[in-house]
Amino acid sequence: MKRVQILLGLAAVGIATGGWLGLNAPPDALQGEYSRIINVHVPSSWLAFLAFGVTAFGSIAWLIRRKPKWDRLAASSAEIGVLFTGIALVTGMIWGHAVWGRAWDWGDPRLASTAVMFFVYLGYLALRATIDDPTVRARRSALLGAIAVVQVPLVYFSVNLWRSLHQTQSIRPDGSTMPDEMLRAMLINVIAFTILYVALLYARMGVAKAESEADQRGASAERVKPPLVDEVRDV
Amino acid sequence: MTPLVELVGAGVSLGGRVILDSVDFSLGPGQVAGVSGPNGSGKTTLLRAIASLTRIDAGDGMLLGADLRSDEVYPVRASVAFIGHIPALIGTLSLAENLRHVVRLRGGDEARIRRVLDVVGLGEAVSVRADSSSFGTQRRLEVARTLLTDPRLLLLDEAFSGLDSAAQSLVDALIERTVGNGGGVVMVSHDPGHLRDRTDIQYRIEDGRVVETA
Amino acid sequence: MTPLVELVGAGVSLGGRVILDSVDFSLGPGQVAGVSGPNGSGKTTLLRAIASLTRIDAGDGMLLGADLRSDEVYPVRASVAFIGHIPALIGTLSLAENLRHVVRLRGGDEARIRRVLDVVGLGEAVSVRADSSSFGTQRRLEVARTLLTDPRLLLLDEAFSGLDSAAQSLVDALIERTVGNGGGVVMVSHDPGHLRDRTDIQYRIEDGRVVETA
Amino acid sequence: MTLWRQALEIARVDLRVERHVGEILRVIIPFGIISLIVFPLAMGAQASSVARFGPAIFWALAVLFGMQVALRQSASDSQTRRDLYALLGVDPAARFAGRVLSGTFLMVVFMLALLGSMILLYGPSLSGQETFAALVASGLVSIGLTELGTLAGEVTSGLRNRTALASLIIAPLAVPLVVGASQTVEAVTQGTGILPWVMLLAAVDLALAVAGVGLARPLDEATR
Amino acid sequence: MTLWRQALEIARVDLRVERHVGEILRVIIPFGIISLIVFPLAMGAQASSVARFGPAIFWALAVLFGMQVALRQSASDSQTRRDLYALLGVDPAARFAGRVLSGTFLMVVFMLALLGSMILLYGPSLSGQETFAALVASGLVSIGLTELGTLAGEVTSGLRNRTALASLIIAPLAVPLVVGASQTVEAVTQGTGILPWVMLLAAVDLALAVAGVGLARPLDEATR
Ligand code: HEM
Ligand SMILES: Nc1ncnc2c1ncn2[C@@H]1O[C@H](COP(=O)(O)OP(=O)(O)OP(=O)(O)O)[C@@H](O)[C@H]1O
Ligand SMILES: Nc1ncnc2c1ncn2[C@@H]1O[C@H](COP(=O)(O)OP(=O)(O)OP(=O)(O)O)[C@@H](O)[C@H]1O
Ligand SMILES: [Mg+2]
Ligand SMILES: [Mg+2]
Repeated sequence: MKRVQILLGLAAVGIATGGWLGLNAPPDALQGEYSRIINVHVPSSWLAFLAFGVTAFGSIAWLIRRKPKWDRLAASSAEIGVLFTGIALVTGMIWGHAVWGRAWDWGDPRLASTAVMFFVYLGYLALRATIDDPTVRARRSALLGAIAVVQVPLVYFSVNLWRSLHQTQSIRPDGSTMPDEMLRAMLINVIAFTILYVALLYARMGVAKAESEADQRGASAERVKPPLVDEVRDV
Repeated sequence: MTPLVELVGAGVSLGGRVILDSVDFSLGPGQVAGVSGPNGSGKTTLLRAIASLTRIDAGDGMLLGADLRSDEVYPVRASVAFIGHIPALIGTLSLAENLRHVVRLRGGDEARIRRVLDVVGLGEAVSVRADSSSFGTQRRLEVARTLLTDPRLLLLDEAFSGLDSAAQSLVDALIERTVGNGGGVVMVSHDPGHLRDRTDIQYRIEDGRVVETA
Repeated sequence: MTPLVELVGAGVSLGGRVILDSVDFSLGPGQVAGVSGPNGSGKTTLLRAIASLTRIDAGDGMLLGADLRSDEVYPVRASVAFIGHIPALIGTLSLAENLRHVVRLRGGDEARIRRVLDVVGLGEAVSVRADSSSFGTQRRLEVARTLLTDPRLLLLDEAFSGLDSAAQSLVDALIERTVGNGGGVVMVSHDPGHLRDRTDIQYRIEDGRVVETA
Repeated sequence: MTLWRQALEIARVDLRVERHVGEILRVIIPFGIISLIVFPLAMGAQASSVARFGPAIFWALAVLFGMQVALRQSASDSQTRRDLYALLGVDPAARFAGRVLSGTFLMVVFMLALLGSMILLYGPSLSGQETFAALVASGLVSIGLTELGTLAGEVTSGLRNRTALASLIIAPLAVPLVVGASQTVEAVTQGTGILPWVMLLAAVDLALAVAGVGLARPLDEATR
Repeated sequence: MTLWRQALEIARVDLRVERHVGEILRVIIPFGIISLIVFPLAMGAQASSVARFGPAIFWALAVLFGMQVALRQSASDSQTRRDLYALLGVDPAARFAGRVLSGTFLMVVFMLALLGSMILLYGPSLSGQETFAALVASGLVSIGLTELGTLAGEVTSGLRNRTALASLIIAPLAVPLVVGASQTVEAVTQGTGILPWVMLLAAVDLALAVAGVGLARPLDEATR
C-alpha cells in the first residue's frame, strides 16, 4: 500500500476518534455546544503555522540546493497552509459569531494577524500561478517564501504591540478552563490533523511532479520551422 | 486609374521640427515603390504619414481615396498594413492569441489562423508568448498578420531585417501577392540590392526632402 | 593564451524548454566569430549566455576568466558590450543624456561624449529624445555607447540592421578597434556576405545545436 | 455592430479572459480585503468604532481602485499598440469602450468583495435596503470611476507632458460620483428618496461615456 | 564609492524620467486627495468626528496610495534596462538603492501633499509635537514603502497584471508600517513614549534595506 494511503488511513482513524470524543465530551459551561468548534479551529490554526514553516524551509532549501523537489515542497505546503488558515478563519468567525455575537473582533490581534498571514500566502500562490517558466517560478517564489517567513512574525509582533497599548478584551486567557475531555479530544485532533497534513503534502507533491513533467513534454514540442513560401498565394 | 497614394507638397513637423518638407509621392495599383535615404532622413515618417498614423500639416494627401487630412481615413486604415522597425505585437499573449486578436478586431475567418501560421513556419510554436519568442519569430508573426488582413496597401519599413533567408522570400511572396491583387507596396531599405530588383520606382530622401526619383 | 570566451557542452533552458543544447564555443583574443542560423535557432540566446545575461544550466562556461555559473561574472560584465535586436536606450532621455547616464554609471570621462557623438554623426541631434529619434539614430547611439565603454568583448546581434551604409562602416571600424586592442567579437547575421569577409571562424546553429564550424 | 465587437474583443484581451480571469480575481479580491484590514489597524484605540466608518472606507477604497484602473490603462497602451489598432480599423471609441468594460468588470468584482468583507469585518448596521442601495450605487460608481480612470489614463499617456493639468481636471470629477454613492446609502438610512442620487450617478456615468466616446478621436489624434 | 555613485545616478535619472512622464504627481496625488475629501462626505451624520480620525485615515490612505507610488517606480525597470545596467557593471544592489532613493523622494512629496490636505480638510487638533511625530513617521514610512515596492517590483517584473500582483504582495507587508506610523502619533497624544514605535518603523526599514541589498543579486538572477 502506498505511503499516502497509509497516512490518510491513520488520519481518518484519528479524526474519527477525535471527532467522536469531541462530540461526546461535556460542552463548555459558557459556550455550550459551540465550544466543540475548538476541535477543528485549533488544529487548523496550528497547521497553518506548521505548513507555512515548511514552505519557508522548502524555499530556503531550494535557494541552496536548487532541486525542483524543494520548490514542490514549498508550493504544496503553501497551498495546504492556505486551506487550513482559511478553515481557522471561518471556524473562528463562526465561533466568534456565536460567543461574541459578531464574526470579527478588532480587540484580538490574533485575528487581524491571521488574516494578514492568510493573504501573504495567497499572494505567494498568486505569484506562482502567474509565472510559466518553472525555473523562474522556483527562483522568485523561493525568494518570496523566504521574505514571507520573516514577515509573519513581524506582523504578529507589530499587531500585538499595537494591541498591548490598549485594554484588551481578551477571548480567554488560554484553553485551560476547557473541560479535560474536550481538551483531550482537541489534542487527538491536533495529532490527527497533522497526519492528514503530511498525507495531503505527499499527495500534492506527487501531482506537482506529474504536472511539471507534462509541461516539459508540452513545451519541448515547440519549434520554428522553415516557411512554406509557395503557399503564400493561396492562404 | 486613380492612384492608391498621392502626396502633393506634403509636409510633416514633429516636436516643432520640420521632418518632411513638400514631398510629392504617388503610387498606382500594382506598383512597388522603393524608398532609401540616410538615417534620420524621414523614411519612416513618410510611411507613417502615408498610413495616416502621422498627420501631414502641409500640402495634400490621399490614401485609398480618402483625404489624409480629414476623418475619411478612419474607414480606409483597415486596408493598410505596416511592418515597422519593431514588431507590433502584444508581448504577454501567445503567437496564436495575437493573431486571433487581430482577426476578431478586424473581422475575418479564425480558421485561417492555423493555415497562415503553418505558412510562416510557426505552426509548432503557436503557444509561445510573443515577448519570449525570437526577434525573427516576431517578424514572421507580423508577416502572418499581414497575410491574414490581406491589405490593399503594404508598407514595409526594412521588413527584411531579422528574417532568415527562407523567411525573406516569404516577404517577397507577400509583395507579389499584394501587387497581384492590384494593391501597392512601399518598401524602405538601406540595401540598394533589395530595392533594385523589386521596385518599379525609387524615391531617395535626404533630410526630409525627396532628392531623387528613378 | 587563454580564450576570452569558452563554452563546453553548455546548455540553456527557458520556459521549461531546452534552447541551447551542449554547445561548444571558443573565442580567442583578436578573433572575430560569426554565428548564423535560422530564426529561433538560438543565436541571441547564445550571445546572452556568453554575456552572462542568461544563465547556462548545463555544461561549463568562462567569460574573460570568470566562471559563468558563479558570481565572478559581476566584475567582468562591464568589459562586455552587447548590441541587440532592439536598441537599449532610455526613451524619455535625450541622446546626450543617455550617454551621460552610461558614463556616470560605468565611470569614465564625460568630456568624450561630445567627441563620440560627432564621430557617429549625431553631434547635432544630441537634445532629441531617444524614443522620438529614428531607429537608425538609436542604433548609432548604441555604437556611440560601445565606443565610450571600449569593451574587451563585443557581441553584435545583427548590429548592421537599420544602419545606412555610412553607419555600417562605423560598425566595421568598431570591430577593427576592438580586435586591434586584443579584444574579441562575436557577430550574428543572416547575411552570409556580412560574415564571410569579417570573421575568422563561423558557427552555424540549428535548433539550439552547433551543426557546423568553419 | 463592429464598434461593439471591437470593444468586447479589446476588453477580452485586456482581461485575457480565457486563461487569466481567475488569476485576476485571485489577486484583486484579497487586495481589497487587506485594504480593509489596514484601516482599523491605523485607528488604534478607536479600532472598535470602525463599524461607523465602514461605508466611508468602502467608498474611499473605491477611488483607490479607480486610480489603479487609470494607471493600468496608461501602462498597457503604448504608441505601437495604438498604431496597431488604428491599422486594424479599430475606432478609438471602441478602444475607450473596451478599456471601460474590462475596467468596470475588475472594479465591480473588487467592490463586491469589498462590500462583503466590510460587512463581515466591520459589522456595520446595514439594513437590507441599505445594502441594496449600496450595491446599486457601487455598480454605477464602478462604471463612472472606470470611465474617469480611462480618460485620465488616455490624457496622461496620450498628451504626456503637454497638458499636465488635464488629469488634475479629470480626477476631481470623481467627487460627485462618490458623494452621490454615499448619499444614496445615506438617503435610505434617513428615509428620504434615493432616486435623485441614483439619477445623479447615472447622469454622471452617461456624461462621462459620451465624453469618452466623443473625445476618443481627438485624444487619439493628439498622440499623432 | 562606486556603489553609491551608481545608486545616486540611477536615482537622478529616475526622477528625470518621472518629470517627463509625471504619472505619480499627476494621477496618484489627485486621487489620494479625492479619497480624503470623499471620507467625511461618505460618513454623513458622523462627519463631525472626522477630525478625531483624521490621522488614522491619513495613514491608511497614505500607505494604500503610497504602494502605488512605489510600484510605478519599479515598473520602469524593463528587462532591456536591467541588461543594459548589468553590462555597465551596475551592481543589482546599487539599482535597488537607487530606486529606493528616487522612490522615497517621490513618496515624501506625496505624503506631504496628503498630510497637508488632511490638515486643511479635517482640521484635526494636531499639536506641534504631534505634527512633528507625523512628519518623522511619514519619512520612515516612505522609506519602508519604497523598499517594499521596489522588492515587490523585482519579484513581479515582467509578469502579467504585475501591478495588481505586486499590490497584493506589498499590502500585508505594509501592515507593520501602518501600525507603527499611526501609533507614533497616537503615542504623543497619549503621552506614552513614541520610541518603541519609531524603533519599530526604523527596524522594518532596516530589515527591508538589508533584505533588498542582500537579495538584490538573487532577485536579479531570478529574472534571467
Ligand atoms: C492562527 C491563529 C489562531 C490561533 C493560533 C487560534 C487559537 C485559538 C485557541 C487555542 C483557542 C482556544 C482557547 C480559547 O478559547 O481561547 C481559540 C479560540 C477561539 N478563536 Fe482562535 N485562533 C486563531 C485564529 C482565530 C481567528 C482568525 C478567529 C476569528 C476570526 C478566531 C476566533 C476564535 C474564537 C471565537 C475562539 C473562542 C473564544 C472563546 O473561547 O471565548 N481565532 N483560538
Ligand atoms: N525568455 C524566453 N522564454 C522562453 N523561450 C524563449 C525565451 N527566449 C527565447 N526563447 C526561445 O528560444 C528560442 C531561440 O531564441 P533566440 O532569440 O535565441 O533565437 P535566434 O536564433 O536569435 O532567432 P532570430 O534569428 O529570430 O533572432 C526561440 O524558439 C524562443 O522562442
Ligand atoms: N515623434 C517625434 N518627435 C520628434 N521628432 C521625431 C519624431 N519622430 C521622428 N522624429 C525625427 O524625424 C526624423 C526622421 O525620422 P525617421 O524615423 O522618419 O527617419 P528614418 O528615415 O526612418 O531613419 P532610419 O533610417 O534611422 O529609420 C528624425 O530626425 C527624428 O528625430
Ligand atoms: Mg526608419
Ligand atoms: Mg536573435
